[in-house]
Amino acid sequence: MLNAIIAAEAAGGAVAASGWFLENAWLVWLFPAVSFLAILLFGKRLPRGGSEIGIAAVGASLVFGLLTAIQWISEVEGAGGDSAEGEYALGKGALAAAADGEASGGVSALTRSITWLTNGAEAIGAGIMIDGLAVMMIFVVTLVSLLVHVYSTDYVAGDRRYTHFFAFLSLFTASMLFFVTASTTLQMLVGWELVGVCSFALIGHWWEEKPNSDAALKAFLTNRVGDMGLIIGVSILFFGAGTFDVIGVNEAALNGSMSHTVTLAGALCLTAAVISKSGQFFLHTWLPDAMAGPTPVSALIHAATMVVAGVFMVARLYGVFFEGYTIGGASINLLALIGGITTLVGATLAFVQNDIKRVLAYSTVSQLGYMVLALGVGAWTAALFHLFTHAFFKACLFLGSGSVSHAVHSFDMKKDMGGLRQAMPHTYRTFMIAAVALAGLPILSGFWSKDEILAGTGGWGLFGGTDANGAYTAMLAMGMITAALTGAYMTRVVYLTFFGEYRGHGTPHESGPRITVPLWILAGLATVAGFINFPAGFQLVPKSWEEKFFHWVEPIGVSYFPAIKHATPSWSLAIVSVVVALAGIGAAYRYYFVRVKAVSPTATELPDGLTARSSLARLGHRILVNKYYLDWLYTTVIVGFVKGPLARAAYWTNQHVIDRVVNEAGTRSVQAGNIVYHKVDQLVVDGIVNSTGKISDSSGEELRRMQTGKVQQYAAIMFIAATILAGIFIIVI
Amino acid sequence: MLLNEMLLLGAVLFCIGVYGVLARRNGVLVLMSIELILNAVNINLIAFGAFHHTVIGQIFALFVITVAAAEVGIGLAIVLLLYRNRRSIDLEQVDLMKG
Amino acid sequence: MLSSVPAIAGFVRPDIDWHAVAPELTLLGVGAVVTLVDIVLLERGRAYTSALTGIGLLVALIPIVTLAADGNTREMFGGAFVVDDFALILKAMFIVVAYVVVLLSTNYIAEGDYWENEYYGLLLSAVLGMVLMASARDLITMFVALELLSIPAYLLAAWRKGDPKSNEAGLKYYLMGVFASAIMLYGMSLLFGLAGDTRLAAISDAVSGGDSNPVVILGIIFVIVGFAFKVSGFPFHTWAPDTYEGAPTPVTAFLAVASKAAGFVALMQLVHAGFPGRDDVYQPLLWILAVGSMTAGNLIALRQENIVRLMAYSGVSQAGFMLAPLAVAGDIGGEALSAVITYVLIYAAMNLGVFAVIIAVARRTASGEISSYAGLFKYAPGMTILMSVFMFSLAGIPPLGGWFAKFAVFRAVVEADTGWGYSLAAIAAVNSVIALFYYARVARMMWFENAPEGADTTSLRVPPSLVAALGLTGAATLLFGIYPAVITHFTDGTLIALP
Amino acid sequence: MGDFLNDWGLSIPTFLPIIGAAVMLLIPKDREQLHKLIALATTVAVAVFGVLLLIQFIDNDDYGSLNFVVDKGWIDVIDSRYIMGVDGISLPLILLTMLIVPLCVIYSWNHFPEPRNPKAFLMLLLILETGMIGTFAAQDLILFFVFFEVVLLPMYFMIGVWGGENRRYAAIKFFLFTLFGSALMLVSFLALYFLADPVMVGGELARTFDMRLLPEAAAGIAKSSQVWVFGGMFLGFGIKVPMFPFHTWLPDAHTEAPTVGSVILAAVLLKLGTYGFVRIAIPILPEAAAEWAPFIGLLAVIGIIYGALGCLAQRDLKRLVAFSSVAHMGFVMLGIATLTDFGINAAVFGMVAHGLITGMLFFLAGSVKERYHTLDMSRLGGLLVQAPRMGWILGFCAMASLGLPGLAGFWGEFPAILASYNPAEVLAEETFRSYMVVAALGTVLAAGYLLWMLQKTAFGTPREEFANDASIRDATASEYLAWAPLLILILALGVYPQLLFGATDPAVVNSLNDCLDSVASGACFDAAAGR
Amino acid sequence: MIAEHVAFGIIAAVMVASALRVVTARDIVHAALYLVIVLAGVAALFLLVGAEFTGITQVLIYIGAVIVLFLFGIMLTRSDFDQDGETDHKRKLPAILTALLLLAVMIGALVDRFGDDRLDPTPQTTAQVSDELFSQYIVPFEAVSVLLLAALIGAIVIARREQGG
Repeated sequence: MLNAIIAAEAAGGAVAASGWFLENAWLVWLFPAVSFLAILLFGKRLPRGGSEIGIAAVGASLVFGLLTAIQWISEVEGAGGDSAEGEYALGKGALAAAADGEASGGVSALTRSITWLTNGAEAIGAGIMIDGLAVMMIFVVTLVSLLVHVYSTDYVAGDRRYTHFFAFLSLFTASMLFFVTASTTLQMLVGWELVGVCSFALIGHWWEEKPNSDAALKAFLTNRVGDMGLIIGVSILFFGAGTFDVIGVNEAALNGSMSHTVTLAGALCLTAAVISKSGQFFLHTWLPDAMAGPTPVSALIHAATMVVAGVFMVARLYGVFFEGYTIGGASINLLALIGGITTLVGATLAFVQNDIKRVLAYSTVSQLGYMVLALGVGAWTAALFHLFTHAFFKACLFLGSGSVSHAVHSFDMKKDMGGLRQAMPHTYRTFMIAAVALAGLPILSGFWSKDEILAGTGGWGLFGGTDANGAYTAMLAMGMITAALTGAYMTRVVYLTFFGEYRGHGTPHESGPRITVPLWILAGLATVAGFINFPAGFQLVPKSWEEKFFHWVEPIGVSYFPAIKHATPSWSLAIVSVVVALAGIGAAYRYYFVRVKAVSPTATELPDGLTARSSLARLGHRILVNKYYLDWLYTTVIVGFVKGPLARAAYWTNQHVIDRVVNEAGTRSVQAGNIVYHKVDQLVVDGIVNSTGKISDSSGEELRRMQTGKVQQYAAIMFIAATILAGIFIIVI
Repeated sequence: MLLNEMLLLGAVLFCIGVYGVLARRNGVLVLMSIELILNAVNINLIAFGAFHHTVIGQIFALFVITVAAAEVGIGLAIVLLLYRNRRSIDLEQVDLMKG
Repeated sequence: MLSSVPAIAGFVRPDIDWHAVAPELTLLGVGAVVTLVDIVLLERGRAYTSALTGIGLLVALIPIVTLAADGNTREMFGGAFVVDDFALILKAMFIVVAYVVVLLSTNYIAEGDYWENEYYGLLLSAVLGMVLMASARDLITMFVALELLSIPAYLLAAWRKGDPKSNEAGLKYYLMGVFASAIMLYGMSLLFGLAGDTRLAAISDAVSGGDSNPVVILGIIFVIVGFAFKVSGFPFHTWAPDTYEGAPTPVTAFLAVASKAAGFVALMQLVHAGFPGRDDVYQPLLWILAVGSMTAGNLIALRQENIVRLMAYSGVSQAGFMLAPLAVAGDIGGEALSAVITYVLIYAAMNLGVFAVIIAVARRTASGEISSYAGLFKYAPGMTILMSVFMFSLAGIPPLGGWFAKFAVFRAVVEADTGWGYSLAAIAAVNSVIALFYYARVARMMWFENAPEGADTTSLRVPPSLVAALGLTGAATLLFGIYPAVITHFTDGTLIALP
Repeated sequence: MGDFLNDWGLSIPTFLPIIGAAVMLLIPKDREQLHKLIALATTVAVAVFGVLLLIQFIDNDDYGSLNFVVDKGWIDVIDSRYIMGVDGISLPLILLTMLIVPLCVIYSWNHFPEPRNPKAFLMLLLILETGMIGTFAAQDLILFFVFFEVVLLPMYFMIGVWGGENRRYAAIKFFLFTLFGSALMLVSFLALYFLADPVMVGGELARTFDMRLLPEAAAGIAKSSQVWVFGGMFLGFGIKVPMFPFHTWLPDAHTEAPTVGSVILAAVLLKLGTYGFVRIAIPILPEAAAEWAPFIGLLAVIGIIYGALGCLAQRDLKRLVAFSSVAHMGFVMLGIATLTDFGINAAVFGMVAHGLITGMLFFLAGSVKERYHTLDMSRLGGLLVQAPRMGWILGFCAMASLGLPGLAGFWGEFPAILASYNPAEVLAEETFRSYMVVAALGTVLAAGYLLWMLQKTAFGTPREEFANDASIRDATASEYLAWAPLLILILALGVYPQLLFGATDPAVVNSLNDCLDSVASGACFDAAAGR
Repeated sequence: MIAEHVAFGIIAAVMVASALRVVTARDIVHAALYLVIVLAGVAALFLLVGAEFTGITQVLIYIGAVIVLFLFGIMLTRSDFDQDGETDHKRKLPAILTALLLLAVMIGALVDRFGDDRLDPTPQTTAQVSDELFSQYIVPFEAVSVLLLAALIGAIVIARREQGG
């Protein structure tokens, strides 16, 4: 098998990367894969139930991933990085050269593959494709996975399926790493489905209760619908490009050897996959339900890693999407539209959830929408940067919520939480950091990535911010509104969880170090992760610190990546977005921290009357009486309306229309199955068969009557038959 | 003499015989009807023998006569056997086995 | 004295090839010996007659073997009596079948209360008729041979004199047989009238006019109908179920196999030597008979409760299969013969086997109901396996012999490459499926059902002669299926072609 | 060793089981242990032979053409010969057979279904093995036909004697359906024999049933005749597959058959039909195949959806698995219908994968039935609680069955779907692309019913009636022993599909190339054309 | 020539009439006697067309033996029960139709083919018959002798009462 390794070919004129860790990056998924088997086989007999194997394996992967990253960075920095950097530093027209199709000394991905199967006398490979994107993903996945592993040793301690839990964590990690290092679309398909299965298994971890297994089924089936798109898309691209290789497919899309129609068809099919896997509108409903799984799982799979698989795939096959949707043609494309809608829908729905994890789930939907939106408008790096930062703060939030629920044995914010600030200081602090990061306030990581996306829409014509791949003003607006809503719903969560007075039972205690340490690590990362990609021309830091992420991750000057334009960062946009976010926070703050708290420390909503009375008839009166005009505006109009009718309507639509459609699809299939089976199969198809038998049988009975037992009737038959035969033959012949 | 005179007589006898075997219930009467049929055949054979002027017709007829005699013999034996067991030779009642 | 001179001069002493008629003569001798033994020893002969008959039959095989080794085609009386490969293989078959029937009869006849020594004598004369039939190429010889094999059979069918059913069987068989011979004779008289000769070759010349001559058609149809009765083809099969059911079972086996085979022998000779030029008449006729037989036989068999009646209808259906190649004989020549003979040979093995099992089982259950086979697997596994082998062989399931029989038929009708042929193949295919239903029903009874309450389920004891018969037929059924070359070696279409 | 294998390598394992059965026939029924041992020894010996063959095969490194060819006279008068041989297409199926049968023996070791009688049961199993191996190895149509039919009887008895409630009906239905198809198939074979040009055999011109020569010899048959001949084969093979609408025997047969019977039925018998298409119908009659392909494809996708919908309506676990076979074989047939090397490779892979996976599922169903005495899914539940390992294995198999990448099932489904995007040139792309979408939808439904099944049986808590049933225990040693090889193979083939594709691909490419050579009119298919 | 025709006409008319009586007569004995007339007519016809030997044989065997057999049979099977019993089926129509249809087919065929072909009534001598019989047809002749023997033995076995009980 070793001799089957096919040497990687340098793509385009770019320099091919090399290095031991890069070449052997398949080890990163091999460690956890082996760990999965080892845990299954020996886990139960080990003192810590197999978790030690998992932690060791993922740790090894992390180390390996880091080394790979270092090697990659040094490759990038070393190979023509200087000249490129010089150009980027100018901040505008950076990629003019690349746009001309000139491969200006970029570093192309390292690929290694073996023959996986031969079909039609053609070898189809499998292997690794290591570049900045892969390295970044390896880092994110292994890191979050490791932290979740550690966290879980406490969180699920004593669970009857402790060992299995870790086994599947390992399998998931392996699958995800396999997915992100895949060199062919076929492999991506494999990894894609494998993570889905792990998700299924982990969502349904507590399968004794039917809702959990229902949620697991729903997640899997919804994803399967998208997978259908992936399967078809991969097929189309295979025949379009003649290969499964990611590089080959991208090249074919970019150099026009694959027709635009085919490319578009492929992109559309893949988009379906993205919609289901990355929880985009209208197949997002499985994601909140998936919160039925253990919280660490939610953090790892449904926040940081698996759900971004769709985003990753778009990024990986960006050539296809870029050409297919003619991103940069400035017309609104499907990807951007879906992202935009999703981000709004998710943020709106996050308002009405009482389950802390469901808030976070909708928040994830919303943030994933951001990323897809970014990809849709051509802000490739921004999307991945947001993926990067989001992984940390969202994982932190989830783990934090887990820590809370660990203490109060519930996820219901209204019934069982409140005032946990004192009881759980570490959780509180880390949660706050992450929440602020999510809300996108400077200088935390969310700010940098969100801002970059907003700039990438190119819709901000004021004081810079142009020169993107077109002016997607609508996307910008959506992003802005979401920014406000994000701030607002996170404020609500924070209030309901940590402020006011405790509404639950018992006395909550802070979790142990195996929970808090990962929280702090993630909070730390949530704080600093943004620094890795200071915008160009940021001025406040040395130039060489600017755009490191972009530089390391985005493939530049290689034949398999489109020449995208990069937006110029804009101070004004950054300031406006912060203001918007603050406005959202402020509104929610007024509502909860001031008015709700004023009702009672244990209150979670204003009494019904207050909002109920906010009718037009009393408007004037209220304005006069209520000096807090802005307060009214904030609380009633913005928070009240958004949180009330709008979010409720959205939620109603969500539950009764979209989710219903999803569920109906299931029940209708079963009904169709029943009809087909009972009516068609048993009655018609089988009926025909059985009635043929019956007809033979009864015609046999009729013929049998001929056999009367009377010899002279026999004789008559004989004579008549002979006569008639003779007569007919004489006449006919 | 016309060949057809003989042949048509044979045909008529044959058919009368056929009627007989179908319409008669008595076993012995049926056997008699059979003799009519066989004689019709013999008429044919002899007529054709004369027509072709060959003795083969006669020889064939002789064989038929001989065999017919044997058949009548055993036919009657079987009818007798039947009679002995059932006290009747009504063929209509011989229908123990059917279907 | 003087007047007798021209007569004497006209008499030419027939040139008789004694070797050629040796099998017939041997049988004649055996018959004589058996009859003598009966006359001399009377009751004491009981112990010997069966064995003597069996040995005699085997002895009769010797001249057949020598004739086969000799290899020449022998013709006598201007082609009226022919000993060729076709005749030899069939003669051998008749004798072997008769031998097995003797094995089947030994205990049945000896232990029954209807012991008559003459049984074997009659059996032998019927065999003589069959053996004669295989060589007959002349209407008179065929007629006599037919009667020679039929008349003892009428009597044997009624052999259980005290049993009304047996009487009835004999009566029905006799009456229907006589009617059929009457029709056949009328047809023969017409054919003779057309040709002025009784030899098939001469008839062939006379009828092959090609014009639509009603007398020719009438003659051909009546003659074929006469033999269709013998092979129990629909709608001339009506006697078969009743006769089979009422007759002593070994006799039934004899009728179902040997007598039917003799009918086919005659049909083959007629079709190939008698009317080769009139395939416009006999092909459609046989097509109708074939299709009618296989379909009606199968459908009625579905409703049968008695195993022997089932076998009768199965026999009707099988006859349809055997008729099928003849229905395309004009297109494929000797291949049709090959197919029919192959089928007949294999059919003989498996059908005799079935009757052997029926006899063996009836010794215990004293019943012919299919339901009496319930649970047989529990107390007579060997018998069950054998019966299943025979049944599924009849259904044509490889690797049991029946498949090759069916295969030969399919091959023949497909080879014709005509619409008639293909339609026949398709109908035969469907029928082979229907047939499975009732064969499998017997298997189902034996294997899947439990023996009725209170039934004697101690293991079954089978007398040695039956064991021999079962072994012989079982082995043949398997061998024919696995290595059909043992049959095709003898039935090659190029070897046995009739003129 | 090589020479010995070349001469006897196929005949011995084919007939060894029969010999074993014959030996068992002679041993009294009550010596059960001895019977079991003989059966095991025979089947293991066959399996060892299989391994030897495999080694030699790898050594020969000639997957594309027939290895171990034996060509002896058999029925000379009809020019039918005893020709055996194995190439990359049949090798996996033969090995699968050789593997499954000993596993069945092991599995049955301690649980013979009522009315027990190990002697008869194991004898039938051995006869089955001969038939199955023979079918895959035969290279003469008549020999193929004989072996094809040999499997009928043992299976009939297995269902009829050891089956469930409705076994009589199921057994006869199975038998009648298959026989109906094979009778017409035989007619087709004969038509082929007579219509094809005579070829040189041993120096003289003769008609032939030789599958190796027929593709060339049959090239001259008029297309209209080809279409009819293909029709007969289509019925014969299609019923065995079974394709919609001939599938109705399958759920009944599977449901009623004893566990081992179901396993063999699913793992091997169904493959006889699809193998027939791949080995006989398409290479010999490519033009007719092209005419039939859209129709076959249509039935295949109907089967996929129909089978899935049928599954969704089931309450009985075994019946569900049975219906899922209809869907899975639909994928196999879709692959075949594309008439491309991709599709046919996928089909062969699908056959093996389905054999392993569905075989396993039937094993599991059998074990569940043994423990719970019911397969009604509304009464089951909590298998993971009571028998966690079995539950996990069930989950694993369900995942494999729904075509999860990384497990064997995927490599049957995905390439079939892939191939239908780009069928052979002679076929209409639009038609097959629409089939592709429907087939892809089938994968979703497959996930639906399998997970639903999993949820009903494995998840949740046990019902009260079973909650304290001590007899419900986890998998036993003999079960593990029987299952482990299958599970390992499911995984191994899934992870490294080249194990199988490496063998099948050269053979598939060869057989398609051959027909390319023989049909100059361009009616033949070139998968690479679209790429 | 005319004489022949007349003779034939008379004989044929008598035969047909008698034959009809054979199949319609109520009394079995009457039927047997009518049968004698038919058989005698057949013999006469044989003589008429020159088949002397056969004609004589016809008389000997049929009238001499067969009819006697019939009469024995009638006497042996006559019972009180049968005296009152019907000799015919009630519904005769199917039988009549069958016979008429058959007749139509036969006549149609015969008239079509043999139109006005003439017979050659030249007598054939017994010597000619025997020459042919004992040369060309020796095998069936021998066979028929076996047949007669078998029939004889068989008929006796069947017809005799159970021996010993």
